[in-house]
Amino acid sequence: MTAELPFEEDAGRRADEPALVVDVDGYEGPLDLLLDLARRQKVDLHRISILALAEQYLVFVEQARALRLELAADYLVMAAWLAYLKSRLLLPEPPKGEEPSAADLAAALALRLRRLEAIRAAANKLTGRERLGQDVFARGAPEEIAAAARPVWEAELYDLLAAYAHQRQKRVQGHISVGHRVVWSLVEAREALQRLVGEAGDWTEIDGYLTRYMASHGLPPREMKATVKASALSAMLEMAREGVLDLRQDEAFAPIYVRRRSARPAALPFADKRDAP
Amino acid sequence: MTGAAAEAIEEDDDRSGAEAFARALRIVEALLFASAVPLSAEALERSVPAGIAVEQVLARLTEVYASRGVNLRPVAGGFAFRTAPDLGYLLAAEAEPPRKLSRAALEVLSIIAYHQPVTRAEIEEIRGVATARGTLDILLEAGWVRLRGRRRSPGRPVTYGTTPGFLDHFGLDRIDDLPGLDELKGAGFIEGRLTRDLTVPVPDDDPDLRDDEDPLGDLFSPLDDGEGGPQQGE
Amino acid sequence: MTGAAAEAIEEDDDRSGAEAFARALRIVEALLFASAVPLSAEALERSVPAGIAVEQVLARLTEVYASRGVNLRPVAGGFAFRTAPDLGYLLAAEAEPPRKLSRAALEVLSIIAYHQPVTRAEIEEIRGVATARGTLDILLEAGWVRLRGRRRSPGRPVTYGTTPGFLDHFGLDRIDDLPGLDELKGAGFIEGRLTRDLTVPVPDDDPDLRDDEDPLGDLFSPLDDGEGGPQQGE
Repeated sequence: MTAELPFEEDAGRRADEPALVVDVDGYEGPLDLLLDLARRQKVDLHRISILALAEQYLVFVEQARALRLELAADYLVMAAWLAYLKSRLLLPEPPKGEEPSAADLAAALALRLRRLEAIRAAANKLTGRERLGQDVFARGAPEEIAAAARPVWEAELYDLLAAYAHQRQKRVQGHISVGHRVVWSLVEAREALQRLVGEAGDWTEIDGYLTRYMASHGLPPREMKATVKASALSAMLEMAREGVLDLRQDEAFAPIYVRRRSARPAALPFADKRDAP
Repeated sequence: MTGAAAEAIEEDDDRSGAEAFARALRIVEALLFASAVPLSAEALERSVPAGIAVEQVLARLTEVYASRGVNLRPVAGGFAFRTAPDLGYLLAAEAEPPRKLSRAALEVLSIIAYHQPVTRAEIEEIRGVATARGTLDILLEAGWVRLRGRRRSPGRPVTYGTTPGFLDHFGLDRIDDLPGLDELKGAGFIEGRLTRDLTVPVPDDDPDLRDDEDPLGDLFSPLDDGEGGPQQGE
Repeated sequence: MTGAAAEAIEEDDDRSGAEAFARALRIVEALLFASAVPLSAEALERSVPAGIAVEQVLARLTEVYASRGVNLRPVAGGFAFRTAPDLGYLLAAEAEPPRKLSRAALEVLSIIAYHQPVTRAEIEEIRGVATARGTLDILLEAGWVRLRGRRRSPGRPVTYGTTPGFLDHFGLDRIDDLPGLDELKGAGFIEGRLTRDLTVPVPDDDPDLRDDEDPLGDLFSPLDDGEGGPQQGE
């Protein structure tokens, strides 16, 4: 599957690196990444295939995640939305409902890309101008002119706001007492998960398991909910990458299931549907 | 009065007119040379002898200086002497290096320039990404961007626009002189605010608040919320 | 070589020499214009085409500008453009240049703007330092701050607020166009994590006195303990 998608063309961006090493930091957000992928289709943005673009994006994100887990949330939100759009584009259109049609959504995305490209072209033209202090210069030793009657005191709104924000923040920070934060470390999360993997040969719902685990270890569940979820998710993703366990989530926000990795290779999140026709 | 006498008077008038014009040239030249920022024709007019059209003075000075090392240019709604662009390389060597703007800052600046008045949420809608902390701060500090007012919509978000300093820096006389405006128009991204959120309005740095910028106003105008895209509203 | 050929070469030399001189004129003109300090002939020499005597360039420029609104003059061991002496009246030699408001004054002003009506003690409570005598005077004198009334509390301290002149100077349409906490953060004025302790009030400069404000009235009323006291009703 992956081989079908021409990542060799990555060479355009960073020729000196192996094709699969993707530096997401080089992009200004998911729309920028999409625009770059779109340009590689080498067709006019008016005739871009949004379906192909969505597929390329999803593969890109998947590969980036396979290498490093810390993808910014913006990219994942876009990936989720594109996965949704892709499924809508592939399935037959339902009878006209309240939601906009898949074609409309695709057209709106194409328009956003064209708009971003247009404003970038404009930005390039702007910076190509002769700039003051760079290409042209003003009088180096200006003299005060009587004609311009100016107030005795001078202050800009910027200075006023900067002064206010600075001293307010400084003063408040002086009063902060940092509360003790209860943290469930990644190491602890890994331990818990390893035990789970030992027990569970079949799909187990992770939230329920964690709640039981916390209770059995006498940990306060309420205060630790966020840290437990965060650490468990990181640890799960890491272990999935190592091939220790499989993950499954049927749709966005649905419960996440884990099980010990079997011989058969499993799909990563977001890749569930890519083998669909 | 004899014909000869009338002629002599006319000649005198001519001469005194020419003298007044020459004096106006020197005055305007001195004022523009002394100032680091552009001066408007109206401001210059006040210092010029009565009856002299300051536009003619400016036209003559522009002509006189056209081939010189220093040129008179229309900038930011006024006039200013600036060194000739072809000598920039000599002067840049002496000057301190200009602050390099990040790609993100440039993009935000352009969106504000072409799209003003514009809110932070609108900037992020176009770029499809949150604006990093400090990006707007840099533009505000450089004096190119200012807080204009508030959009008359729920939450009354602050609107941003460009300053005369922005025009001065990029050598623009008016905001309509922004390069590439026609292309944006041609691409259909500038058509006023016809199609809700997918067009770039004609940029406008008129300091007067727009109809939809009047503060408190009516709090019940519809939310300008992008649909379809994965962007969260504010 | 025939005489005619030699003449032609000489003419060519002349022409290229004249071009180089013209270029040197432009370069020196631009350098002197853009420099913040007078430039010496030696400093200028480095930027001038080889074989051109910079003294001659300076002499010619001095001549060209002699009758103009701006003259080239030897100053402090170098050369600089200066306004012609007879036009000196255009320059504000006597007038004090506008002074930048101090950081402390800016802080006090911003607190008054956001927290008005506010007393001196409250300003000091927010800033955490005593306000230097004169800081408030400067703001009052600038016409940005006014005495509003008296807080109905022990000591009946004077309350301060902003004026229409304040809005005018800072280009605000209304006082609540001042950005709120989220907007200060969004524009990069506030960085890092926010704590719940940091709040920014919605500013309000309504000239009507608040419930806890009394009119300024008699500035010589005796201090009292808040309740009753020897205050006469109006």
